[in-house]
Amino acid sequence: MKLLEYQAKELFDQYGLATPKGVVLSSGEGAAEAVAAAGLDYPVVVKAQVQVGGRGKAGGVRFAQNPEELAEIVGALLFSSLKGIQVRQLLVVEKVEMAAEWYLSILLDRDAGMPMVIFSPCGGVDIEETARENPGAILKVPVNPLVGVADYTVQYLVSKSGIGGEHLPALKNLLCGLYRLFTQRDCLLAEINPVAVGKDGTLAAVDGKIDVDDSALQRHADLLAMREAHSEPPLVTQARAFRFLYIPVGAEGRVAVMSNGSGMLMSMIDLLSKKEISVACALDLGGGATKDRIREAVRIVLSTPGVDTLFICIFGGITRCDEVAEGVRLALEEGSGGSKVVVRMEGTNKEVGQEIIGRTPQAVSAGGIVEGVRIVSEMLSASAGRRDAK
Amino acid sequence: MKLLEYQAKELFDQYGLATPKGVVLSSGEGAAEAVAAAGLDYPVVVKAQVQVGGRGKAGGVRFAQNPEELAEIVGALLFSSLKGIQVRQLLVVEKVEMAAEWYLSILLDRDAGMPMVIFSPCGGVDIEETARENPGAILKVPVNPLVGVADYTVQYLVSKSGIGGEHLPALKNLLCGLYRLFTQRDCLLAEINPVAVGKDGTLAAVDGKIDVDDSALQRHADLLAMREAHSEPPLVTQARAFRFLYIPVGAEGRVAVMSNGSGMLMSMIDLLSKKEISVACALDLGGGATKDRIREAVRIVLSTPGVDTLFICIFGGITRCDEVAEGVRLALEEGSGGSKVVVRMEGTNKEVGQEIIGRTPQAVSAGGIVEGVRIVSEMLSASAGRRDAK
Amino acid sequence: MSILVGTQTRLIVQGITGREGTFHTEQMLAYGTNVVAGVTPGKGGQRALGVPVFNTVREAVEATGANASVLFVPAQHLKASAMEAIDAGIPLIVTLAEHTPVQDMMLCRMLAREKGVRLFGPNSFGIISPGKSKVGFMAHSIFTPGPVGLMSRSATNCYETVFMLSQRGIGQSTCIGIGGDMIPGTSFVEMLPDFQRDEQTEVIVIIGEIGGSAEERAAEYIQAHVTKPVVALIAGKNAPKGTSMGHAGAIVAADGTGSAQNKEKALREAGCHIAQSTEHVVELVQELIRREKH
Amino acid sequence: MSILVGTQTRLIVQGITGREGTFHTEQMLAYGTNVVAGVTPGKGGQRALGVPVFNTVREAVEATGANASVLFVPAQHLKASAMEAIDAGIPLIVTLAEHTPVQDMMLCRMLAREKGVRLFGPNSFGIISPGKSKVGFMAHSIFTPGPVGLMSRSATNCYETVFMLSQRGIGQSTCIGIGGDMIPGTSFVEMLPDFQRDEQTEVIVIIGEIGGSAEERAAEYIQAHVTKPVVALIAGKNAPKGTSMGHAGAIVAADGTGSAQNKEKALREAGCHIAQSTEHVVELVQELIRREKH
Repeated sequence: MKLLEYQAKELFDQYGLATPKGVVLSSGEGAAEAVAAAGLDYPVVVKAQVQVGGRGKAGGVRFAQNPEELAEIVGALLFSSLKGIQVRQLLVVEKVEMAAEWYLSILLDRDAGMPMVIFSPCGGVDIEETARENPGAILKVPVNPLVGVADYTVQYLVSKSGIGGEHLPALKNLLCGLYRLFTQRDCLLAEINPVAVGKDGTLAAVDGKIDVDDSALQRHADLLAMREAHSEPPLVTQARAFRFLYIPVGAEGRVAVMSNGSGMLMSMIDLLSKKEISVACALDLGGGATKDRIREAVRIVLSTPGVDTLFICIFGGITRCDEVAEGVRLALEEGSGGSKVVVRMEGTNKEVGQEIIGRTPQAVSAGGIVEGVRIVSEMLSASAGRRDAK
Repeated sequence: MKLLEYQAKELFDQYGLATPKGVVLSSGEGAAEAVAAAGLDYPVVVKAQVQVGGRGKAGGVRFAQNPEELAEIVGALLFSSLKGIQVRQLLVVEKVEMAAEWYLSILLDRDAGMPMVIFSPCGGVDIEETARENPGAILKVPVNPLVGVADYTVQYLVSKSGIGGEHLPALKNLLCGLYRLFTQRDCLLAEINPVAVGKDGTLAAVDGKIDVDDSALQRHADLLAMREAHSEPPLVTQARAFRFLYIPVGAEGRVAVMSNGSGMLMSMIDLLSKKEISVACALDLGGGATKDRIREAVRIVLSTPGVDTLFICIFGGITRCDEVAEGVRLALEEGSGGSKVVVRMEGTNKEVGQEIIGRTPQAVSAGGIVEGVRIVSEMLSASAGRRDAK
Repeated sequence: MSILVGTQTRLIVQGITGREGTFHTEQMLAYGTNVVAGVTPGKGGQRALGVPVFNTVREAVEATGANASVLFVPAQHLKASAMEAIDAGIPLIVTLAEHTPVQDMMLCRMLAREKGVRLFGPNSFGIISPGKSKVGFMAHSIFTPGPVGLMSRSATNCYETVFMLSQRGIGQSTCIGIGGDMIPGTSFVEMLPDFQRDEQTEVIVIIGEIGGSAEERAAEYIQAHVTKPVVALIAGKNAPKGTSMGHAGAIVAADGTGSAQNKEKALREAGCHIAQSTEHVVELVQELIRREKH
Repeated sequence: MSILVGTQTRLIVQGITGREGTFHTEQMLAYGTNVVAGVTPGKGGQRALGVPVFNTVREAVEATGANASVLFVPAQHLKASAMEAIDAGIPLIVTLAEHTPVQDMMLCRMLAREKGVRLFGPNSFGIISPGKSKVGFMAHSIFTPGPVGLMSRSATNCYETVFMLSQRGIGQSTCIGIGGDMIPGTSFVEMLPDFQRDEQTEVIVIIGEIGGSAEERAAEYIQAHVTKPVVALIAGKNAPKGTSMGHAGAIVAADGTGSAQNKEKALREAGCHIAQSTEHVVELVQELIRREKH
């Protein structure tokens, strides 16, 4: 789960990392008063709280010289849409004077199987360009989680980057705090960009991104609560309630795919793409799906606008075919507006499952994934033909 | 460094492990008053604070029913000698009612390279007999120091020993405390025997032994200070002041051996033993000995009562031969009562060293360890001959 | 032969008395897997499906000489259970649970490596040597003994491939569920030496997917050490781009690592046969085995 | 060949600017060891004995491609320095310091094993492949190239043996200071496969001593896997009994493990030639090599 900027900063605060003074607005009313109450001095920066790249260039970060400008910006930005995402909160902060901008993050490096610290003395909005054009300006150091951030880790960053030994204590403090946050809060990423370096050498987190491991959210009730503030497609939220993963794929498609693993979903999309069939969405059931869960899953994907064809591929070990079939039957019985479902399944209790599908209108069994793709393709042509014929 | 019982119990207290109420006496005066002030009820147990095995059987643990008996026992026991060690402190404790006696220890297992928990529901003075005769009654479990004591560790001890699941929380608490003590205080051993199991299931450490890694003492100032209370041969103390290890070997010997490693010392003793020459003491210089340190080392071993022959074997990498020789020369010059020193050395600056030995009276160079043993043997025969001639 | 699991396997089931644990222990027993013990804290002394149940893994190992363990425990308990098995000296541990916190597995993996333990999963179907032993919950009916050694990050793509292989009369030596999570206990490259050594295995199949560089590292090893033919499939060419991992994601993947293109290139250059679908995997394997025979 | 260190070794000296570090770096350079870098925090950018000095091991590795490190650092800093070298990806680390806290080494050893790093010492003279490279502070003048692979817990007993071997014209392939501490980074048994494989090594010498069971474990491996002749010496038969480790010591050693008698018995039963003194080691080796030649 990716946190919004202001949520990331709440965590920074918890772990003793300085952030610029600021206030969160989730209503247009009384913005100037809230800013005054928080003790902010103008000029202030108004930042739309949305998880999109290039937020600044899209107009999501603006400067207000006085309360009037602030009110105007808040009115324009709050509840507007930025790159398709609704802005539900604004973060207003004081403008920070920076002698330098650094980049600092900790990423879970899947290849090394341990956290990796990334540091650059050239932080700020152009960090990705720097990564491409001057990779030497970006340092990467693995951190052994059985040891943690050691003195030599910080010494290396300071020495190799050339920022000057006087920064060592402050950088160590910042990195150790960020590392504690990273490990204690099950992060996949904890990023500060830029780290503002004040003229007196103090460091502050001016902007940040935190990505928390979804699988670990259950043990962080406070982080789980932060999801309330996020804007996400309603079907994603609906699916999550059942621990399904709903993945929007393309707005144009008529076909949804469903499976009990992301690998098969990817294969289905790859095969349908080869036949130039656009996929609208994919749903990963995870393992151990019961008929009730399957019913919900079918209902959710078929409620995707524009979708009238569902291709299910279940090769079950932990999933039982009879439960899958029963779930499909139940969902279609409850009403699905004439949508078709192609079911390919293999595994425990396969024959029972196929028998159930066989007596379910609107549902068809396929003998394999390739056959399933062929049936889907024929269905689409046939219905297109019917449409043409009308 | 092995702690005295009362010192071990001080550490148990620090780590939240219950110990019987008690008081330490280091003077015969006012024993009864001290016991009363500590709030102890009679009968009490008076325990001599010496590091010897079989202390109880040697009369080092006695029971007093009233202040008069206490005064008598204190008078007899304090400053007496128990198995050759002077008793400098007594620990007086209340007698503890025990429903059962367990054994619990954590030992640094050199073979596994990690701590090992040893537990037995049959604790008490006969634990070593149990180990021989009924090894199944003693459980050994390694603890991964990267993980610590886990729930399953305690579950195993409870389940396998059959003490009953009701003891799990208390045993877990005890073991976790002992493990924290073990790791935070750099122990080689932390042992509680017996663990007193009260009728209400509470656990208390009735007696305990702690052995702290000498190499780690520098980082535990409070433990280092505990050494003051220990009775040890004065030459061991003198040697330690220079970070030498002085090892008493046999009271009868005339020969001392000195080397820059325990391996060679053992070889020297093995070879001399073969010639039926008794060794009085051995001194391990460690590495990097300078002439000043060698001088002190020679002085210390030659002050061992009865020793008049010193065999030094230095095969130096980090030790330089010229420094060794110069140290020997200085020590002998300062007066050594006619003692002889045989020096075998090899390594850096060997020739210079041999030249110095060559012009030092009372000192002889040997070409090898075997030659050195032969020279020592001849010296002893010759001086025995001279003695006989007189 | 086959690798990892076989007739010599003496298996513990951790979580044997749970719903999934019971169902799949029954399946494993029916398949002929030698399940020697189960572990459920608090249920020691009972029997489940005729198998003795112990409170702790250590007791189970002492009593039965078990040499492998499979974990049917919820994701949130996986770390404790895996550590227990590692500490008890089990040399082969198979984890299955989905949604395991990644940092939990990260630590388990390091502890396993320190002890020289082979830890598989999580989010895996397990390991099967068809006709000998299954350790996991795979739908074993589709597997048949034969010459193909297969490992896959995806269970479903593996099943699909195996199903078609078996339909065409091509069996498998051992199939390994590497697992779909970010940090698997064991990755492709660590299993290649075993497949290369295994006499039964004639063709190696790697089913990878986008993300990470497990396939790239396998390619390096294959180039240097593997003489057997390798067929590889990378799923996810047309998958929607995930939302990026802050700037850090872009910085780390600046060289293209993780993309299907990069993986296919690396594997192709290492001499692997690149398949475009599970069906294509089967065709390539069939061709290679036919060639072998002539 | 020789093992561990040789002409391919590119060595870092941690603590190069200290008194001992400087003295022994000079010795190592004079012996022909390829010392590529030194590390002393705060002295990066300087040169010591012509060798570039870095603030951190990672910088040194990046700049020089070093593949080994030797630590001339005080015992109390050994843990941090060894961990730094492990984390920086150095595959061979040699520690020398006496009086290293045992629990520090215990942790370093586990981290090294997790990374597949070979960690030696502490309380060791280092490793030398005579005529090629020395990593440590051994008195190298007594070593000569030849067919004896030697490893020793005691530096002094090793020197004595090597001195006599060389005097009789018998050189050494590689000599390893296992180190005298309770928990060495690497023990006998872990090096036996290397000596068995090494073409230069014709006879293996193990110099052990009382305490622990490193010799017993070596004996097990020798029995199963080593075909080359092995000569073993156990020092300490007549050493004074140490004061016991509480009851725990007696419990653990109830079966005689750790005694010279037990070790000699295990090694003898594994087919080793048991020597009674360093001189006897040399006689046995001489006899074995003579036999080999005929």
